[in-house]
Amino acid sequence: MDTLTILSLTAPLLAAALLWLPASRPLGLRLAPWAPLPALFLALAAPIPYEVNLPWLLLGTRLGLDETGRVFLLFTALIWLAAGWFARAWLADSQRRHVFAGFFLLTQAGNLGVCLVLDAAGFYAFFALMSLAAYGLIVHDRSAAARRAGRIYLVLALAGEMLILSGLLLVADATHMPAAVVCLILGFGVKTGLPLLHVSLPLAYAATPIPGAAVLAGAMINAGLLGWLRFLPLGEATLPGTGSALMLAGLLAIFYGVAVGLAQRQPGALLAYSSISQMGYFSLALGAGLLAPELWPLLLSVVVLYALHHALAKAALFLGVGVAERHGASRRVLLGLALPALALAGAPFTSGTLVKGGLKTGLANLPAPWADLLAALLPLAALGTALLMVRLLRLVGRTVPAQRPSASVVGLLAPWLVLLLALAGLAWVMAPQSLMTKALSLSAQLDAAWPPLAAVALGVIALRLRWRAPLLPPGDVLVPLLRGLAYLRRRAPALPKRRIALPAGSRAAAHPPQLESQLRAWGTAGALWLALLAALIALLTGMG
Amino acid sequence: MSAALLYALTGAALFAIGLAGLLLQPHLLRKILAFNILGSGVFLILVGLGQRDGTIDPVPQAMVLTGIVVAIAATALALALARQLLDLTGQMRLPEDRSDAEPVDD
Amino acid sequence: MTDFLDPLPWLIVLPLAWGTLAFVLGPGRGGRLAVAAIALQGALALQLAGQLIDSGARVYAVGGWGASLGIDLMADGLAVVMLLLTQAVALPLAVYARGYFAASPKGRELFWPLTGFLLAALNALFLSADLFNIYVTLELLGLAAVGLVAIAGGTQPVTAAMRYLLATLLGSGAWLLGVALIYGTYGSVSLAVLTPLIHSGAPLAVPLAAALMLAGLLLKTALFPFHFWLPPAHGGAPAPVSALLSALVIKATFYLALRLWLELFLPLTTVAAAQLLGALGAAAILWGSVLALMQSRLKMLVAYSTVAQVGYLFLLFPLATQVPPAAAESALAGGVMQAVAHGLAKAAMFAAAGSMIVATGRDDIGHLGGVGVRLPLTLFSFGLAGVTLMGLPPSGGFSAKWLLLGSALETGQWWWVVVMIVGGLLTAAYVFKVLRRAFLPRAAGDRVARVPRTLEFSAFALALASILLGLFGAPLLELLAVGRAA
Amino acid sequence: MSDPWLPAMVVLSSLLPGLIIFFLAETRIRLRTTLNLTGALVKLGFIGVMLWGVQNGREYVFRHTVLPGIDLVLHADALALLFVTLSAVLWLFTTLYAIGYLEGAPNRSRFFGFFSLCVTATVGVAMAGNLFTFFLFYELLTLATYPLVVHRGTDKALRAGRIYLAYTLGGGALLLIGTVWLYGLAGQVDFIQGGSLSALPPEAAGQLQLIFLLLIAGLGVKAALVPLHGWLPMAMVAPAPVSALLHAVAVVKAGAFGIVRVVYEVYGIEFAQSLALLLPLAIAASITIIWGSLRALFQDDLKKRLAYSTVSQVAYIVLGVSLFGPIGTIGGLVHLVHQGIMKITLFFCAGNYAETLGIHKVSEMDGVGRRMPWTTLAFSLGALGMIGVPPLAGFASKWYLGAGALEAGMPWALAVLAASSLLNAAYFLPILHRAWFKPANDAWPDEKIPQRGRWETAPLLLIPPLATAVATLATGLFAGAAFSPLSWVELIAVREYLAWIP
Amino acid sequence: MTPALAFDLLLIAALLWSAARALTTADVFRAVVLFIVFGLLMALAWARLGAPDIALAEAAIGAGLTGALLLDAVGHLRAKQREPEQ
Amino acid sequence: MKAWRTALTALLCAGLALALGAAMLALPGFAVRLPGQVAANLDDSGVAHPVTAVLLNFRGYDTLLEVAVLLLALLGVFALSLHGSGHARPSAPAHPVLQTLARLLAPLMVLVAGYLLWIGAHAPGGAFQAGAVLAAAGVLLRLAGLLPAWAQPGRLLRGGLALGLLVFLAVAAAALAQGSLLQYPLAYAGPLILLVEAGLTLSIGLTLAGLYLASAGWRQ
Repeated sequence: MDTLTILSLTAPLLAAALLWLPASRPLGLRLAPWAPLPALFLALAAPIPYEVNLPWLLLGTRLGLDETGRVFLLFTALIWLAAGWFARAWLADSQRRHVFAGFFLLTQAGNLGVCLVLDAAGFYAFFALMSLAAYGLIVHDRSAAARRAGRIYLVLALAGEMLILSGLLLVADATHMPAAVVCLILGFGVKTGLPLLHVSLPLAYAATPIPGAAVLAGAMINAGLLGWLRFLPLGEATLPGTGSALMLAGLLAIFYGVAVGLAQRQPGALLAYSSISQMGYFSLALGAGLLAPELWPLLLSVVVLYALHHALAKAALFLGVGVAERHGASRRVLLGLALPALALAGAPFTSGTLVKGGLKTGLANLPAPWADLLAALLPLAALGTALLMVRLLRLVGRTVPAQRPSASVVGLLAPWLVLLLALAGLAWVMAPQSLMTKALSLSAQLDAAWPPLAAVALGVIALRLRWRAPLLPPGDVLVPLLRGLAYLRRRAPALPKRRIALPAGSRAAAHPPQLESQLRAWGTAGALWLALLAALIALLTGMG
Repeated sequence: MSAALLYALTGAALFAIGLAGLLLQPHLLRKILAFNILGSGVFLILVGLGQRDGTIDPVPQAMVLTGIVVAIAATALALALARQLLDLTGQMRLPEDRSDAEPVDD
Repeated sequence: MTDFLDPLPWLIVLPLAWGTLAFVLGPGRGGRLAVAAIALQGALALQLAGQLIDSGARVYAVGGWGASLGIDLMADGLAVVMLLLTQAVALPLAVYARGYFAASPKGRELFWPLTGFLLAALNALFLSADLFNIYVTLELLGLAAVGLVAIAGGTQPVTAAMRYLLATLLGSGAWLLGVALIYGTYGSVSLAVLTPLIHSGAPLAVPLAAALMLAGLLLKTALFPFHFWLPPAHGGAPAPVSALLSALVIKATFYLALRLWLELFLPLTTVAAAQLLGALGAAAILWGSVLALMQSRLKMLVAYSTVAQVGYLFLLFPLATQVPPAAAESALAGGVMQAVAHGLAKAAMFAAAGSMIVATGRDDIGHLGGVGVRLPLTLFSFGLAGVTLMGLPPSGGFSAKWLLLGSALETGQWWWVVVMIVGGLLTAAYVFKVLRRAFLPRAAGDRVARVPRTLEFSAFALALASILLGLFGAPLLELLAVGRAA
Repeated sequence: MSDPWLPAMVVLSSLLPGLIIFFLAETRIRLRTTLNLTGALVKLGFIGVMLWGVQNGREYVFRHTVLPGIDLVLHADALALLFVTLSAVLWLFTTLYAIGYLEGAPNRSRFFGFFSLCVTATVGVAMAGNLFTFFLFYELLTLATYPLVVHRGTDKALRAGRIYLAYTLGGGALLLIGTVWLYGLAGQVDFIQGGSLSALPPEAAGQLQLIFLLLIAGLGVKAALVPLHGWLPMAMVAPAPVSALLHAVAVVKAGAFGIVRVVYEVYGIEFAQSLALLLPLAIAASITIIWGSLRALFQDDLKKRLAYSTVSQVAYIVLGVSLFGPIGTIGGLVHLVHQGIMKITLFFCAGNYAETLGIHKVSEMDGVGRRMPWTTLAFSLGALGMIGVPPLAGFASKWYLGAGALEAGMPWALAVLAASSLLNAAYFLPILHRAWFKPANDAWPDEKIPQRGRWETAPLLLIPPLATAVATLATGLFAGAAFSPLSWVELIAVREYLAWIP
Repeated sequence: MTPALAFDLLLIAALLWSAARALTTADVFRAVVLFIVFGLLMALAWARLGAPDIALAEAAIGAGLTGALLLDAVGHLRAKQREPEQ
Repeated sequence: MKAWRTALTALLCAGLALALGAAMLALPGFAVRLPGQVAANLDDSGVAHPVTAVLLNFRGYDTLLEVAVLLLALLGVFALSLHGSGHARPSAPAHPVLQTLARLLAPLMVLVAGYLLWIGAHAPGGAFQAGAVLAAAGVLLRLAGLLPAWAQPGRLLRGGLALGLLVFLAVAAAALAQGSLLQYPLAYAGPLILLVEAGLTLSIGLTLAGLYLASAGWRQ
């Protein structure tokens, strides 16, 4: 198992290294898609829990899997596998596909590592590797939009890193717990798209090539979630204030994501807002866990499952969007897209029903006023999600087919299908029995059924009435913010250049030579000598 | 007060006169004269004070003999220098003591 | 026969003899004789030092009469340290001078006899324990030095020699007046006899004598503001002469001032007078350094550096006057170390400067470019000497500064600390002013010739010695303590 | 060979070659190179022996009395060996690099002579067994470095040299006063674990605080603590190997190392804490960290940006020292090594850009990653390490520094670290972006070494940065391994704190 | 006042006068002559102090030889001043 | 400035004279008396005249150095004459009367010098006075145009100039075997002093004359 663990982490790195040298580049490209296979195998085969100690690595690294880790590793590896496979076809005729592949593999190594690592420093290390390497994916196009997205992503990611680092250091000491929790929530929140920290997501998802976006949205976003799960004192400490705040933030994200998402035109951006919205559910759940630790054990299993569900669905959506982009939005493609869309919307018999039902149950026991509030709001949220999906399908449906469908259809479709299959089945396989029975109950199915239907209805009405959604730029609040900053920068005086200058000896002392020639005259020197003599006499005779 | 002490007092006065001359007179020849007068004053003090109790003291006398020889040696060297200076500059004064003295920068 | 081989009298007889013989041999001759004789003197000084370490300070009655009828010589630690310094500086300089005058013959005719007398005067002065005898050695020293300044001829050196002669004569005159007063008061000129007689209630003539003698010595030591004669004299003479004068001659009068202050007139010394001397020293440090920084001629720069370095010597007075004995000893050690280190370093610096001037054919800091390439060893020597002057470790100058700083801090006289530090930085400024130019490539139109190997190596030996002094200074201080009440 | 001589041999192994090299003719390239490399390898050999010995509890002390009560002491303890090893290893690489860099340049004998002297001084600083010895080598370092700074002889270089001297000699003077004062107060102050001053009577506290101020101010000049850092960015006019030496191996390190010695082995960390000296030191370090980073942001000149980065990074060491507790100590000390490795990589690379393509400014670096991938890779590793990206060396430092700050009860220092890391990213990442992601301009400013064959530049210019870049990765990645800098530092920290933990 | 004392006082007055005049008189030649006079007076003073050796030496060296040297120098000076532009 | 300087100098000089006078008038009795010691040791000195005893025996070391000073001064004068602008112009022919007088006086003066040297052991006189007379003879001859100027003394002359000092040094050093520098063996003290004085007389005479003659070298 040790070997396999190490292999899971080193396989992408080795493949990336092969890409560095021109000579071994073709081999690296060929192997690149399959780099997550060891990790996938590990996720399936590893005994739970298990641990590998590597004291010489970094600051003493512990690798291993627990139940949560296994699920995360499973879907992460799966998504990376699919995306890698997809990418091979997607970028087949790109000159810089090896560059993309390189960053792809580095990011992958980081992401897989995050799932596998158990100690704080190691987690941080892999998380940073993932975050930074992803920059290469985002700016792959080298377009202005991509660079802008990359820059904003990087700024936020780095700020997040620092918060995470601080949080990880702080969390070791109980006295700093509140500060640690805040740091961690905000730090990982950059990745999970907490409101206001979410601004980079739409830009990045829209700018990144489809396979990259798929892993960003599917796999990496959940790494932030995993960070929360690993390091927040969930189920241990009661932090009502922080918990409530996090829940509020979650609610805000859920609705805000939907609202702004509806005002998007790019599928990538829309999906990003969908992610922001979906991640709001996690915030809600974790906030609940902080508010009421006794609820956490149940919530944990739901959250893990939800993560699996959302990750696969989102990745599948992205791949689907990609397929549509390349091969036109044929009816079959739209049908394929509808599956994850429905799943996200929580339609009956999808994994969505499973996890949303579980979540509702988990949150039902919250103290007032949360229980009532959520009971009222969550259905609305489901409706919002469904609306968003309808809007997505509409946007994709209008996609003009690419001029030259060069990439092999199979190369794009096969990975997508794999993901669709996994989405359809995996959550059910992994779900605990109780959740499953509950989700399959009639009431749950009915509950789940109405929002998609209502959304479709609304969609049709909107289409008929030619409602035009207002347009909001991706990144929403970021736009005015950046304008303000640019204004300030123009206005702010440049830092004054400091000049270091020693007083030039010659200038400062222009007079010495004159005085010196005075001293040289016997008359002066003699008078001075006599004065010294007098002084000495006075001082030595004790008159002084 | 013994005669010797009287001469010693004279020596003090001569010393002061010589000193003033050495310091104030710009002309080198006069400086050399002044130095000799100053020296004579010291010699008088040496012998005068040494014999202030009236006894003849050969030790300061011998010292003064030595001193006189040293003085002529110094005088000769000084004169040689002064003459050389005269030949080189046309004046028997140090540059800083000349009426047309300019700031010396060496 | 053991008396015959006693190193002490030979240290005086030998240089007198070879100086006279060199004169007899004829103009410009006697260099080889001088080198051999100085080497012998060095051996004698070392032997004497060994005797002192073994059996303590010595008193030597010339003619067998003894004080106070006869003249006593005295060799204590301080005297022997100065003797060692003298021979240690003179030997490489003699080697240097042979090469220098071969390359630049102006003034070589009478260099050797004058040097012989100069060294005899120094050795005699350091060993003398008789005030009148010291007067004679002072005159011998002064005339020899003046003669050396003038040997190259020319307006500037002759003017400098004249000025120097007048200053030194006034100084000796004041000294002799002091001696007369002392003899008139006590009836003796022997230090050994006088020291127990002088106490704080001494008649007016004694402090008067002390003031006169000290003032005379300060004039001869070129302590600010009486440095007026020094830069032209030291800057204008041929390089080996400048080196001898800066390294040794002014040290001799400083040595005497120290002797008077710490021994003969100790009961009369006051803190105020010491502070006055220290203040003059401080002024010398600052003034000399600033002027050195402003010079455009290399040797004038080095000469002004001497003005500044003399100042450090006089900081010893306030640091050793009416303070706890340990602090005073430390200050004395520092002052003497400074004298020795400066002697070696300044000799090296003048020698190196002389080589550079010979090589470039002009005495101009602005035209030193290329020296670093052509004369690396010379430049290195200059740099090492500069290190000592700056008081940077590991050098004798540093040890000196350390000791002086230590006693300044210990006695709470922080103002001298400030002066020393500022002086060190200013020193760095002018030393690097030279080094910087010498590092530059040669300018078009300048020439940098090679110089004889002996020039380079003798300067280097001196510079190296000034550095090694810092690492191996302990025996010197051990020697210095001989004959001083613990 | 008996034990006391080993430390002396380490010093001599670069001193002697250096002195010989001075007087070699320009054209004796082979002999010079041989001497240089032999010296470096011999030194490493001696160090290896001592590393083994110290690990097994032995101590190597060379003592020579200079003046009564003042000894020259070379003492190879664990802390000394940390710095010695760093210097010796980096010296080897820098020498290799310099040989390639200066190929065909004038005055090489002088250059390598002073280069060797510089390293001699550094190992002396490292092994100094008391303040006197430390000061001695500290000043020697100043002197040996000056000719290297002005090596090019341009007006700018001379100006930089002047400023360098003014700062460092001034600092040296302060250090001297402090040292002499301390000797007067406490006698010979040997560096011993846990310090020795706590035995002084309590009335001396005021004086000791003042002395501390003097010492730190003196050392802070070389360590480039704000506001004493002005010389460092100026000095970047020196040739690249010299910059590498200044920033990574010798000068700034000597200052920082001195602060380490003063705090731990003169005052003793506990005593320093009780005199309330650590907090001001931490504040000074923090200001330096932030200010250096801020200034770096606005530099277009690559080496200047790196120089300001050094200002900031070296203060990390000081910050670590001022954190009361073993973890902070570990952070500070290990950064001494890590910063050296990373910064030397960066300067090597900057030199490569300048030498190969004539690139001196950040704005000229567009697309250089494709032209010089290996150099840029090395640069990237160095830069990312500086930011503190795991698993590179800088990460381990920052992790311990942060934890140390918390342990010392100074959580605000954590904020400083975070802010500084962000600033580091802000001035390094744009460089990486330009190098890797921007298309190249039509022509390089001054392409000196055309691309031929497999090498993007001269091999001797390429190998050292790659080696140090690998080291950057390895020291971070395998920080937990035995004999990694971190483990060695942990050994030191244990000994420092054991000295006063009853 | 004894005759001896009177002589001494007279001699002292003459010494002081000649010394002062030698240093203040405008003409260099006269100054030198006055100095020679001063030297001879000094010889007398030495005799009065019971120092015939010094008296002899002063007369021969102090007044005689020094005088000759000084006169020679004055002659040189005058010659130089007569041919200023040569 | 200048007037101020002058006034200050004069004032301080006067003050110094007054201080010196005051100090002399306030002197107590001697602590040590040397005349008695000189008298007591006169018999061992080898001469009968106390001043000569002090000069050549008790404080003979001073005299040794003093002779060196004298020679040194001449060296200095030589050094200058070497680089003098002095183009030795032929001296103007002296008055015949002066020449005759000089021819007559010179041998007489040599005789006087010999006498002074001899008498120095018992009465006032001695090497310095004798040397001075010799020198005076030289000056006289020079004035009469009977001696050439010395720009460059020849080897013989150099030997003569150095003779006194060398003899003195040799005697002083030889005395080291007796136990101390200049410690004359009791029996030979008189002859040795005479030997030294003879050498000195010659050298002092030559030197003093040289001081004049060398200077005159670049006179017309």
